[in-house]
Amino acid sequence: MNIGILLKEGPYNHQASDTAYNFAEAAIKRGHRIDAVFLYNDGVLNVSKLMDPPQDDRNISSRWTVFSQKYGVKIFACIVASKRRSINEDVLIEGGVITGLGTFTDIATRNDRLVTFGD
Amino acid sequence: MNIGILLKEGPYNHQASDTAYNFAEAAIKRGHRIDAVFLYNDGVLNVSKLMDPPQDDRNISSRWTVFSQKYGVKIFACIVASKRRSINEDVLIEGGVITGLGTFTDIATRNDRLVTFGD
Amino acid sequence: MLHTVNKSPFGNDTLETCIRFALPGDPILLIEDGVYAVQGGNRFASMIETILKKNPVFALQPDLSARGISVITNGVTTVDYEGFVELVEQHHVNSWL
Amino acid sequence: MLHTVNKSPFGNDTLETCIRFALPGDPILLIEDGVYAVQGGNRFASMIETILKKNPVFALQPDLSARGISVITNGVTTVDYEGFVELVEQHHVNSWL
Amino acid sequence: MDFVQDMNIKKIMHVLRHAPHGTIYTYEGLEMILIMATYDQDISVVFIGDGVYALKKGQETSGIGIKGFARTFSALDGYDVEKLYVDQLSLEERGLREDDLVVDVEVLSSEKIGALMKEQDVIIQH
Amino acid sequence: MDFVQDMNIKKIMHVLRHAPHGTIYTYEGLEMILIMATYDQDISVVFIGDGVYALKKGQETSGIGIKGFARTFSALDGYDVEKLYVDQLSLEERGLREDDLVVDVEVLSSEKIGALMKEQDVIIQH
Repeated sequence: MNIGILLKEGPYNHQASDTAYNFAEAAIKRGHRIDAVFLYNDGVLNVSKLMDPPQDDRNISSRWTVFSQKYGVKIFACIVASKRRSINEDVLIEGGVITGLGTFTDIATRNDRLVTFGD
Repeated sequence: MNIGILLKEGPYNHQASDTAYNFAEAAIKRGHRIDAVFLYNDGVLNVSKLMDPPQDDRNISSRWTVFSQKYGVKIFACIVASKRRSINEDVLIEGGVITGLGTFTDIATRNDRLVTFGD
Repeated sequence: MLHTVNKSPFGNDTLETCIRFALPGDPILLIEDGVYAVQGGNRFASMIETILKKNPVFALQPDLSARGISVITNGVTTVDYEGFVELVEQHHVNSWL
Repeated sequence: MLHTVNKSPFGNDTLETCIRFALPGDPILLIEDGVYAVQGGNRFASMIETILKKNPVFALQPDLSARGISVITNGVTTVDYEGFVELVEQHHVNSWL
Repeated sequence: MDFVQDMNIKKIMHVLRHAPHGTIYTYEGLEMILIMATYDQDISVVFIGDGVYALKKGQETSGIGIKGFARTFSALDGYDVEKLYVDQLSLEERGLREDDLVVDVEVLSSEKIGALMKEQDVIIQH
Repeated sequence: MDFVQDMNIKKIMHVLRHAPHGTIYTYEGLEMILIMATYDQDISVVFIGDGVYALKKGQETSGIGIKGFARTFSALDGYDVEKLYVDQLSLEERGLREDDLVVDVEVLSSEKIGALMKEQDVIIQH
């Protein structure tokens, strides 16, 4: 099955990013294809490479990069939401793509499922 | 009267930053001194100079810079909260200072009032 | 002590919680989405009337205007940001988030 | 249709709202702070029992464990992330935020 | 992988449940709806809970320094987004009538809205 | 302006009202309390609403990939933060007893907590 993910909150402040990640890993383990992760609202904050949490904690943006490389999944961030929230190409992680809502429309329509995580 | 402000949410996603700003302007107009604005939780996202909202909208981080310069008020961001959320010296606005929670303890204790804005 | 509440009372119990801890006479200031509590004619009108017996209730006019609320529950006082500052001059602040 | 709810029922009406729109037979999956709704012995036990008459209720085990909830309301099924995925295989998803 | 061609027409429902201004969810939800509307999808928009307040007439936001957007809902019609549904109970609890809203909507019971949800390919809650 | 010297001893109350893990507020609240405790202030911590869940025994967070912190509340004692108050109604509504909590607390009525709030110089809600 092809599954798209919509993530609407930033890292650390809400659990949404962690749940999305754990769900995506489990879906892939069950043989599904995660087609794309799309970030909206504060969700775009997930793809900043400047993230530098305490060493004993998870690094959420690095984790998305590894996820992206391991499974060939792009992490898309809405461009308008990104510009509001100080995310641009200079701070973008590997695997991150800043794009328009047309991309999201395509993700929402071509997948068998869309699962949303947020606050 | 000396008034400290604690701001706990990021720009745009919540009204907290706008209310804090409007309150601070009004307090100064009434002859009070805003001693400091301290940013915690997602509040640290207020001081990124990469912010680039649509032209017909307010630019929240530029507004804090102008506020800081006009009234000689520093906008302090908690360093641990900042590192989690990809805020560092490279992206910091003028008037912004990344600092520890000791600074906040001092702000909270030396002021006549502490007013908190958040979600 | 001044209590501020910034959440809509629909779907969130912040105002109720605040009221449970506020002492008689403490002013309650509704800001941001909190101002929906004093929209005249909605489900919370009678709750506000009960609160008013013990506590003065204020609502931030710029937030009311932004939300198109022109009729408010009787007995509630509207203030602008300057009035918010005046309340802060008179009281320590407990911001219920 | 699978409905997910991620808010604690204390202080937030997302679960109640979800239930109002869910059709009979639709599974409800509680995740994140939403799992507090099925903590055995709390104020929501009877509400969950009522929901169970119309809708199967699931709760995400990793979220229950993270919150130290070992006793859950009778009739609720626990699932891990794999079980979450299975539910998504069977249903379109309506994520109540 | 081409992101624009090959798009199927799907039934997509947007659910707006947040009051305007206090948070950005309803505003950015509206931005998403306006873009999606240009892609010929079968879009409906449902207002539930405090989401109905987004449609309240007379919003004047200059005092809080935030751009108002209530009028933008009127633009949806021009994008062929005509299925605007309002939850009846949510409207009643807030003491509002259809007259109080900036656009024409269809007021529906929760049962009817629940049945519409069941028909959707995709539901996006904002 | 010196930020460390000249600090007065003030009565500062931290109010924790959020469940753990779903949001970071209680965790970052605890981080703030631990730092403040090193500055010889008169600190109290009050658990209200879902905040009491932060004290629940038996939290095992490895399955969600987030660091647990319930045990850190026990460290407060070592920093001379001994005034931990729990709202009685919040505890009861959740079917919890003092036994279920990771640290010793004083369970108080809302009236008592309200009276304590009135005495504070500063209240920080997390």
